[in-house]
Amino acid sequence: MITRWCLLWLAFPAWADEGVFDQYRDLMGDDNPAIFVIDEGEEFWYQSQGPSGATLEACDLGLGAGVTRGAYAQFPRYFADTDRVMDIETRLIHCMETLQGRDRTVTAAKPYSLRGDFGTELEALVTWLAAESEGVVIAPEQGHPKERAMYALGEEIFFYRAGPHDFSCATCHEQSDKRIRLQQLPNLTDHHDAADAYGSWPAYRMSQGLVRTMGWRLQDCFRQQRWPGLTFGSEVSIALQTYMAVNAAGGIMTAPGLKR
Amino acid sequence: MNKTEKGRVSRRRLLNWVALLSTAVALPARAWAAVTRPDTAFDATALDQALMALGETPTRHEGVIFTTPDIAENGAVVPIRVEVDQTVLPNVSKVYVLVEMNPNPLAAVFDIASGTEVYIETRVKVAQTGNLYAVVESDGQLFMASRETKVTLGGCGG
Amino acid sequence: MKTTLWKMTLLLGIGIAPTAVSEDLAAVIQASFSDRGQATLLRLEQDPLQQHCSQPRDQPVDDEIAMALRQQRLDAVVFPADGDFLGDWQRGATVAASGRGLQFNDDPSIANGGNCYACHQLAPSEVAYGTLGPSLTQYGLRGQSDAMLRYTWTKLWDTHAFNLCSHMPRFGAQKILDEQQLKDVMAFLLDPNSSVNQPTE
Amino acid sequence: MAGRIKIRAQKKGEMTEVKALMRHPMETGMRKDQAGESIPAHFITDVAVLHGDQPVMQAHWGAAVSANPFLGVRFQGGQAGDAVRVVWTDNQGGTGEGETTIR
Repeated sequence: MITRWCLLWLAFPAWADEGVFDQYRDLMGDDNPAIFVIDEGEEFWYQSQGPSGATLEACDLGLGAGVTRGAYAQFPRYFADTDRVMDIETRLIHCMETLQGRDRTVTAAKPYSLRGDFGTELEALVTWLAAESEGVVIAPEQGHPKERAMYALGEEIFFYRAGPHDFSCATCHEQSDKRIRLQQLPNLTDHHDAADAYGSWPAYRMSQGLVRTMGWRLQDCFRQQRWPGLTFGSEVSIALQTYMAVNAAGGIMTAPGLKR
Repeated sequence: MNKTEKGRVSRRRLLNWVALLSTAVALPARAWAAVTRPDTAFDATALDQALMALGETPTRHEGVIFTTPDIAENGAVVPIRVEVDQTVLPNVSKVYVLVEMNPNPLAAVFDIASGTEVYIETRVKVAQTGNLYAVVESDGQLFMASRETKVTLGGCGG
Repeated sequence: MKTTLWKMTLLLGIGIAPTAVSEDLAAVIQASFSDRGQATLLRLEQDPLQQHCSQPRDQPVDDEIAMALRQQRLDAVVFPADGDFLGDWQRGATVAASGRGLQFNDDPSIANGGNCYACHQLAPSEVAYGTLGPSLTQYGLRGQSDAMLRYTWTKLWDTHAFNLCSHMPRFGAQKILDEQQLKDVMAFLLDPNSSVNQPTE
Repeated sequence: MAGRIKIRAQKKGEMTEVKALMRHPMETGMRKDQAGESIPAHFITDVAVLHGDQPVMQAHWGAAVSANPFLGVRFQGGQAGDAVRVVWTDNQGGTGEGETTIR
């Protein structure tokens, strides 16, 4: 029996730990197709669009009009001009509306790619802006009472169990070193795990051939939680991003990542 | 570099690219004038059918060095590498990659210029757990290596 | 983490009272979602069990409430009408492997899966298993006594009867699986011929 | 969106190693979109790697090559500063081209 176990161990040493896909990832190398999407996003930023024929260059992402370097790493944050806490996706929709005169019912109608699509404008912009924060310390603003309220709300929602399966975010994401099937699960209540996970989105999803954003990741989590559809730019979406970003604060932005 | 400059660079890059493309459109046709696409093999829906379309049944040969992951995180993207040890298997002119369980097993064929190393890396779709084959043509004969790759199921949705 | 952060917030005197958030919580959640396919907003309304179990792991439910809840769950378990607990282990293996069902994009006319492998190791031949739950490989070694059958059935039907606030879904009580599927999963776990109970090699 | 290629060409001893990433959906024609409609087949059929004007590798691909394809090849010779090009055509008549110099 002991010999048998040893043989098993020799034959499949990687299966018992998190190195299960190391060989696969070594073969993949660091060639991440997200680099195309970064370029596309940059072009969208400088492209004149909408009734006003304006670019997004005057968009204030929190660090002043047109400042893109490091801006992603400080979202979600409070904006006085809208009197609300916004994630980067809703802020971009706001800029498209105010600067370019584009109707938000159109720009926000389909923020994320569906099956068979090959990327949306919003996905490209967010990917480029994340790349503009590569290597930057994650430092979401928490100075405004509304920002702190968003964190508190995010924490409540994180543990809220509902639906036919009784799932909450915490079901999969409040313990360390766990996996679902073979997929490692980050413990989002833990600083190091939260920093690694939050800092790696947006990410190129190999299974879909697309870059996906943090907003999309949340929508898809809720689908798998058997909840109804999460509304783009909703309180829950921004609150959970705030909860994750604050838990990740001090970590480094590495996005765009490369994921299963 | 401030943002406005960066934007200009980006637009200039785009223009360059468009100019390049227009001069290059004719290139592919010229480049593979000598090589016809093996349509019958590509259309085959079973492994033996595809191999038959390539000619004789390939012989296993240790000179074909085929690297695939034992277990793939995702069947949509499975990285593969084909190398040939030319000391034991010289004059390789073609490399075929086949995936046993795919609807059309033949995934790709590579024509290698003579007098160069055989080294190819790419990523293929693998529908389900099964064997992958690297078949090479050397002096008109076919040789191969095969490897099993397990394709795992994803997260919560199964 | 939650407690520490709250203490910090209260200490600094800049927080919003947690009760205020809680009162608004259900309304905020309702406003952030919309009906999609079979997944309607009704799913967001918590039953008492979900309400009491929406706490971090380090904040257990009050003992008295916990006892009452556990008893209530235990009393509500429905055992097989014909007294036969064991179905077909091979069909059970299929249920254990399928993760589909009840998502807004799932076709409700196709049977749900149990998605057991998402969290548990079962047949040693399946390497893609999760670790959120304990390994159930060789579960059949526990035998098929009446007590064992009833215990296992109850765990599948409503795990909270024994293990309050477990992360495992209530497969029977919430009608995720039907009676026959539950019997098949029982056989998958307990039948000596089942792939779960084969030696690891 | 199609057409783009990112290329690196690096001297490795006697050999030159070329790595290219192409922007392409590589649709098999067997998938359905969200509405249940078939997504038409759209994939790169022909790829060539050229050193100057000389093809060093030519390939025919099926739809089983992954989306946003990656290609790595090595060829004999090549000097720092030489041009390396990758070109492709797809089944819908689309083309792509990328160029770099050997480092």
